[in-house]
Amino acid sequence: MEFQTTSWLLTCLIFAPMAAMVLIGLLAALGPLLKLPRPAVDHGSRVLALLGAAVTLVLTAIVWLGFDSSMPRLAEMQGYPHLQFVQHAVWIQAFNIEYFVGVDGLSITMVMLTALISFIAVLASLPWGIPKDDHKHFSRRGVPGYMALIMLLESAMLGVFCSMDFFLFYVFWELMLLPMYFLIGIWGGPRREYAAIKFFLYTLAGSVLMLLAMIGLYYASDETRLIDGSYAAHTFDMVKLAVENDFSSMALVSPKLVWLGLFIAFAIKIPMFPFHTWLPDAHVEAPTPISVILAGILLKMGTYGILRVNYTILPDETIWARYGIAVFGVINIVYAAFVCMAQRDLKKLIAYSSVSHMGFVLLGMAALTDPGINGAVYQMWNHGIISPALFLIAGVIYDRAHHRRIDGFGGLARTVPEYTGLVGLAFMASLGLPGLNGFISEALCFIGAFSVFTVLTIVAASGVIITAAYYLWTMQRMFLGPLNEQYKDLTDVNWRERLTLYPLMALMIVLGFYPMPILDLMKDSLHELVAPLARAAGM
Amino acid sequence: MIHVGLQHFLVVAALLFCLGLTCVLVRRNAVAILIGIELILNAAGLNLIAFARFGGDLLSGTVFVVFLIVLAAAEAVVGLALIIAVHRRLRDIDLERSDELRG
Amino acid sequence: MLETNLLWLIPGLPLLGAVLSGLLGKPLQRRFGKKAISAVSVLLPWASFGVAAWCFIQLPEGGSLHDRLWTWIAIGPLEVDLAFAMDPLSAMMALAVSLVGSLIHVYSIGYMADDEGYWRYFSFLNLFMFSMLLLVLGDNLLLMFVGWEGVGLCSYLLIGFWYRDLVNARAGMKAFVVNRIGDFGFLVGLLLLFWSLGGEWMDGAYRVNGGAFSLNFRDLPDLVAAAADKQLWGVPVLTLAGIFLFIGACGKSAQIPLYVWLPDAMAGPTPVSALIHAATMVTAGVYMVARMNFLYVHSPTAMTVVALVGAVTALFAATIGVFQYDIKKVLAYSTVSQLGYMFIGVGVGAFWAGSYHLLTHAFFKACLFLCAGSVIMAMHHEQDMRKMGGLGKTMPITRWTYWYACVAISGFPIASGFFSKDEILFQAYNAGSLMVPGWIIWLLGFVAAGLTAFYMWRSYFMTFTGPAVSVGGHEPQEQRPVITVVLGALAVGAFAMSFIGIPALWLDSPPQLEHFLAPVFSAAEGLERVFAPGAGHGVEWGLMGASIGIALLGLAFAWWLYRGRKSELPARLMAAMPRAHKLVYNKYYVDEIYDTTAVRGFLGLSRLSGWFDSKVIDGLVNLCGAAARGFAWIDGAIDRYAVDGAVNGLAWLVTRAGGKLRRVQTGRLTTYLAGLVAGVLIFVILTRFLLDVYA
Amino acid sequence: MRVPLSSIDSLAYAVPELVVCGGAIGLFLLAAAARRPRSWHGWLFPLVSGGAILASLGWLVWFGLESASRPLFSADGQGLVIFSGLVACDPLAVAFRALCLLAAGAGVLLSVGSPSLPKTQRAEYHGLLLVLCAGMCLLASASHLLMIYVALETVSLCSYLLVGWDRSRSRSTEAGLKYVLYGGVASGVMLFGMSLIYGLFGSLDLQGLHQAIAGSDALATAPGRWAALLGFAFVLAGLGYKVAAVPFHMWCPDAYEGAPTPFTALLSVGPKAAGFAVLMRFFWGIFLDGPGVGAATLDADIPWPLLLGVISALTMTLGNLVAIVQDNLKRLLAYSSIAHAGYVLMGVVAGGQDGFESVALYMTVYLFMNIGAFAVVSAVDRSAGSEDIRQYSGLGSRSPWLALLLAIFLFSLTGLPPTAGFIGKLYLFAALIARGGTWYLVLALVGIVNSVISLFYYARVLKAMYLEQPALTEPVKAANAAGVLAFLMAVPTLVFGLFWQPLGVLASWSSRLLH
Repeated sequence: MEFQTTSWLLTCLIFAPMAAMVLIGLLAALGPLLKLPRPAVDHGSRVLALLGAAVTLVLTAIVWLGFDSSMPRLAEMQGYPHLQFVQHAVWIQAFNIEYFVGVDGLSITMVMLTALISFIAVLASLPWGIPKDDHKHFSRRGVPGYMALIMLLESAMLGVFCSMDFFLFYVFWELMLLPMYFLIGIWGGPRREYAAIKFFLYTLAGSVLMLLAMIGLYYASDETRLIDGSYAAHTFDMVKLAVENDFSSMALVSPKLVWLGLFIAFAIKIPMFPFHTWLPDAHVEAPTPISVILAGILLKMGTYGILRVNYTILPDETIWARYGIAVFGVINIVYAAFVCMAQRDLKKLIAYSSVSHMGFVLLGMAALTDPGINGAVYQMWNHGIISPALFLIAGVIYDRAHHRRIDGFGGLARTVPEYTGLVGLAFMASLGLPGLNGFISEALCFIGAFSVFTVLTIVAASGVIITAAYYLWTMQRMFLGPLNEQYKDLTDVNWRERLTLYPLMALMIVLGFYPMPILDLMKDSLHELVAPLARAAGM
Repeated sequence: MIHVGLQHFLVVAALLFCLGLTCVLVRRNAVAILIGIELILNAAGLNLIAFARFGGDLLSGTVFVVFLIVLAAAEAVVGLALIIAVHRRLRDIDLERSDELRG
Repeated sequence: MLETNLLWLIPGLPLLGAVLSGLLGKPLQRRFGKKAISAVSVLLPWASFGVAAWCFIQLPEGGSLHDRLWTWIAIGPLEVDLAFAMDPLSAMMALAVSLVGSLIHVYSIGYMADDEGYWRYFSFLNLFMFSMLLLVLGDNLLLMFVGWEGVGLCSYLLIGFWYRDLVNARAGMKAFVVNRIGDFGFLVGLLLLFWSLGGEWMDGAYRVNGGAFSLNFRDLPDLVAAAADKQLWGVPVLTLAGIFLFIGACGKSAQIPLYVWLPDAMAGPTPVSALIHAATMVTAGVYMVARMNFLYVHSPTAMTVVALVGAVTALFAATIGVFQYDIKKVLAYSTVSQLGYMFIGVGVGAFWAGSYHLLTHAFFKACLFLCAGSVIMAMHHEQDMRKMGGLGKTMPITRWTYWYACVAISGFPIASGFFSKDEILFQAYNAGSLMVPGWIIWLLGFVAAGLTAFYMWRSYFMTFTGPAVSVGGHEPQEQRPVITVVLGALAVGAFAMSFIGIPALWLDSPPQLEHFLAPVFSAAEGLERVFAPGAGHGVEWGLMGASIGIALLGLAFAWWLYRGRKSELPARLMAAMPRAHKLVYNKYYVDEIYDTTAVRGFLGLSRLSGWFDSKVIDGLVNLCGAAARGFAWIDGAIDRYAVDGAVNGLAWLVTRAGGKLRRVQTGRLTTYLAGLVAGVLIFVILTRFLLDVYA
Repeated sequence: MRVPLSSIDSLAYAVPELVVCGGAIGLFLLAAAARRPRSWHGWLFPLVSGGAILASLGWLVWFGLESASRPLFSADGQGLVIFSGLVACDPLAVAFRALCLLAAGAGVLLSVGSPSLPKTQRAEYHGLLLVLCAGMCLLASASHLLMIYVALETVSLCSYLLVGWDRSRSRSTEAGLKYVLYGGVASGVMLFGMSLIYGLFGSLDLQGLHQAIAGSDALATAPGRWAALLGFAFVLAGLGYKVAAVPFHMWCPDAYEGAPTPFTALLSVGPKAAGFAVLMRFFWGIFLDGPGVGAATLDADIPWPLLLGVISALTMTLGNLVAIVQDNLKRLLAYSSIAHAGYVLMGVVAGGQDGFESVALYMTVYLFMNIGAFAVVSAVDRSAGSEDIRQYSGLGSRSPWLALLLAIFLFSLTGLPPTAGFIGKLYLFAALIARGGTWYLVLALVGIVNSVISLFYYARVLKAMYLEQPALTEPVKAANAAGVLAFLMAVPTLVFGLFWQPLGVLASWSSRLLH
């Protein structure tokens, strides 16, 4: 099928960070030969990483401006979101694998998020403002390797969001694993090895399931033609899988099994209730910028994958399973919120709040309604703005106090008023205070879900109480009350932290009162995505 | 006089094979094991020649046996060479004692 | 409906003030002193009052003003604008809020004069003005909800303003969380409303019968009417929606069972108590119910609930008020009780009366609080009335304004409080649409009125009469004009409000306010009453007399017991019935009960789930591992590989397995050969077996 | 239609064997000439053997291209009949001979300047290496029981000697001794099985056996069945021993650990590849009746794929589990190579075009990554003198490049994209899943679980290299033959991970015979 736009833009976008990584590698390799001092190499790699992220950001902006959200979808792509900036070529003839990238309303929001958060993460990785004598600080250890890995990670993430060929998707998906493993494992906290390997194993377990399911779908797919016109017995092309194939009567495996395999693979990333225990460990051990990326982007891949793969390729099974999704979503919301109350470590609390907030996404998407799915994806976006801010905040206090025990502080509002204000704003956004962005997505999820899962939604709505409780309690224990003398000369946020925090804070407020720029991007595509399912579900 | 048929040969070969196998399994002396191997090989050879003689094409079976004998000899040579090498080191060829490599 | 582009200024100007003093306040204050802050943050609310007044003048007869900024949320059928609307009701509210608010800003200049958090205080206060006006002027339910939560946030911030004292911080958190419970109700009500509005899902899009879905207050009445017969779980969905929304109102307006936060909220600075916890924010619930009148008229059940809760709260809080000694606590409980009256009003379908009481209460209660504040300042932040007395001589203005406010609240015909309260009581008696006879509601309110008169005058006598006390060696002094002027202004306001509510009984035209608000409450005209309009004058006169009588009775009692603080009677009375006194004095132990049940249970549950997560869920992964670990422990072999190499119990299991399996590789050739032969034999036997299976 | 050729004409198709044998003879003569070790021996002998191997590789490439372009093999893909059917001449033979020779070449390169090889008798070492090559080539193309036996023995004999080559290390000789005795028994058992088969079906030629079995009534009687079973079981034992499949694997870890590292690298790939070639030929040559089913007549009785599947599952599981608890990296890799044999067996089980395609492809990929890993190991060995995992702690900082290379190989062995190892696994699983039966899916699941388990010990090495503080700080020199080889192997490991089109084409071409 033909697509409106064909361009190299996305390819450049995806591989720009990788180019930066290569340059950093060269610098690291040539540094010793050219007798460059180590600081020079470190600074060089930092600059290169910043450039890479910045270029990506700019390219993303170009894509954003060029994206036509109101473009009518193609006739033959029944019920599939329209793609733009497509680049489509045969990659491996032998296995009918294509290099097929493009963005629709769903992808582009995630791409924008990725570019933004990655840039902020790189900013947050600068040692600027960290006391000079603190050589153990992650931003001073093995800088070239660190920056190179972050760049690789960014490329992989962008690739996942852009690729429309299942195999390509899988390759990028797996590619994320390695840098993450090393970033947590090398630059992480005291129990980094445990956390890293736990993360590694969980995710790998998920992705091998995905691999099996993917191959199963491949062999169940009908014959078709590759983009170059050559004959292909089967295909990995997700659009074709979604549009031209009906897997409801699969010979090889029960499609429900395939669906479950895919779902579990994605649910581990979200992370969904029984599979979530890797997240707190990973977050607590990971250095701040990595937590930022982890919470800001990686978690979204799970839900993105479900929408992109399960929803489009196996609609019937999705309808079959939607109550299950909703139930697990509600469990995530309420259960994780309760767990938050019990946390002593600030980062762990934020990690669990992430679990809780991703539950809204599940609930919203399970409803198969316009407000629901828009709420879900907008919640992905918002959580991608808020939770990085929260982790940056946790990083600020950790850099100063070298611990994160909530009870270990007290009355900080007196010494660090600006920081307190930022924390307050982020907390309020996260607990869904109307007027900030979090509220809109949560409200949309509720509105969308209520008509389908009335009771479940009411239960989920009770989550707002618990959320408020644990955030305010944390606020009170850390910032209010008599000052803990131990911290009477704590320094307030420095310019690097301002640079990383204020943009996010601004977005929280602006997108609270003027969310349409984002919603407009995605709502048409999402309608195309969900309408056929809703029709089939008889709604 | 009794007529010696295929079965007789096969039975003998089978016995040889079992003997060889037992020897291989129970003895700890490397040379003994080497002998056991020879027994097994010869059992196979006996089989082949017998089958060749009573049915099947005579040629291939016989040729096989010829090769067999040669290779058996070669194997024995190599085996003995290594046994000597070990013996030089351990002054003993009890295989129970050479278990440095394990686990 | 008249389009304008001014309305956004009414909340906008205070927001500007909040942002300015919030971002630049600290340097400004350091550089130019507190004058600069006052200049910004006090003038802007006045300006917004000016705009509100201007718009009020522009307001077309029986119509409304509308000001649309931009599309806020537009998903499929859901079209929500960021827009403001001013109809009579919101005009009344906006004027009251901005006027009283501005006055209290002025008062605050004096009250907060020596607090280094000056800029922070005013930024919060302006932010509150913004949220409150947003709540009032918001064109649709969602926007109203934004304001609704916004005022909650500001009250949290301001209650905990002196955050270094953990008590204040706790009070703030309590207020926010309890409000959050209400908000949960509000949210569910919202969802029910959305769901009920007579549409269904087609192609995943919510198609409303008759055009796009709308949440704004102009279209809602018709949509609600269309959904009147819709049911959920066998209950009319409008009833459910009404009740859930009312739960929200209970949270915000401190009604049973969610009133507990309000008395604690007195921890905040007194002007805050006056503005947020007496005059404006706490009345948001009443405003919401009045605003949604078209919903409630469809559901007698919901209205009954509202009216009953209001009446019971009015009485309950009044009884508590009787035995309080902290002057602010007294006022707090009287606020709760007065809010009960307002809910009686809106509950029995006399929406205008409820709104009217809201208005009058805003003035006299603000006045009372500010007087209390001035007293407290004079007493150097002493709030216990037992340590006061005789202040009347040295603080005349405070005294007489307080006196007049007491007159107003206890309902004597020379003040506005009388007209509003009396209208409410009559309408309660007159209500025919409820599921309980109206006179029950009336009775509760009537008794409460007596108690109100009693404890208000009690506080007056205890504070201002009797022997003069001295603080720190010298007599308490009257406050600066910046404060006294405000007190006067509010007293005047409390008086002036009388004229818009003089009942038809006295002069043959209906009260001006009723007439003014009529277009908003048109839905209520259908409600049946005991008396036809114009009839029942006799009863009305009678009730009026009765309430004046009971007010006098309350006054007399207070006079008898507390005048000049000479009498020993109170002490003896208390001694006579210690149990009852203890019970009431401790506010019926409601806080304690909540603490032991709800709060404890909640925390326990959270601890449980925390344990569950770390032990069980993670344990499931570790389970096999745990077994393996135990096994390893038993045979005393601590496998160091698992410790360093692998993760979790699965790893343990796997590693143990590896550890066991490796032993097969004994390093002895015999074993290997045995393995080989065994392998062959097993293979043969297995195959043989399979042959039998297959054949 | 099959075209028989006279033995003389046949020689034209056995160039590699001839070349390597010639090289071997030359080397032995040189050995006779050069008694005392000289410095130039260090590079001369590797040059000769390497030259011979390269020459034969070159011929294979040429021949492959030729046969691909001209219809050298007849249309029905049965191939030419050379040496009166003793050895097959078909794409499979070409491909696998090339694999074996590649592995041998790597072995030669590794042996340059390796301390684990004695200075003396270098010529003999390389000569034997070449003979081994000849044996492997023959094994890869053998299509006749006699040839299988002879080739297998040749390979084994050379392997015994080379494993026990370093007489200065007791481990080496011990390994050699164990290997020779174990191998002797295994081949003896196999030979006995062959004799039984010969007796039952009266033929030694696989092709002949195929028809003979089809038409034979030997299986009608119970003794006949038993005999046939025993025969095939014994043969399986022999072949299983060659590919180190459980339970015939036990020689493998000891031999690998004991052998000089350069030879271990070769041993872990070359003979294995040849073994798989002959395994496929034997089973799918005799019992071929379309993919996934048993023999022409036995299929009703013996579910070969299932039995092989069981062996495959056992092999990978045991290999992975025991590998976890290894401290010696060489031994760890030995077990991992057992596990990989298990993976490859999945391809054999799947059978059919795509099955054999996956086997060929996986063996190629495996060659790159495994030899690469061994190259790094021997590089570390050269400077540290030990393969203990502790030597690897902090390698990431001590010599980043070696560490990076090893990381790449380990990821590839785990089967993560974008490395070639992932492609190999993909093909194997794809072949299995394409069969669709429950057995195959279960086996695929076992494979999946195993590849997760394998992460445990590969990650242990990664952890040691990157997450642990270096126990010792002196850097490891990568600038030697081993380092070069590691680099050479890393390139295809990555390139084929991203673009394996040529590999796929080659694989599908090489497995054409067994359509």
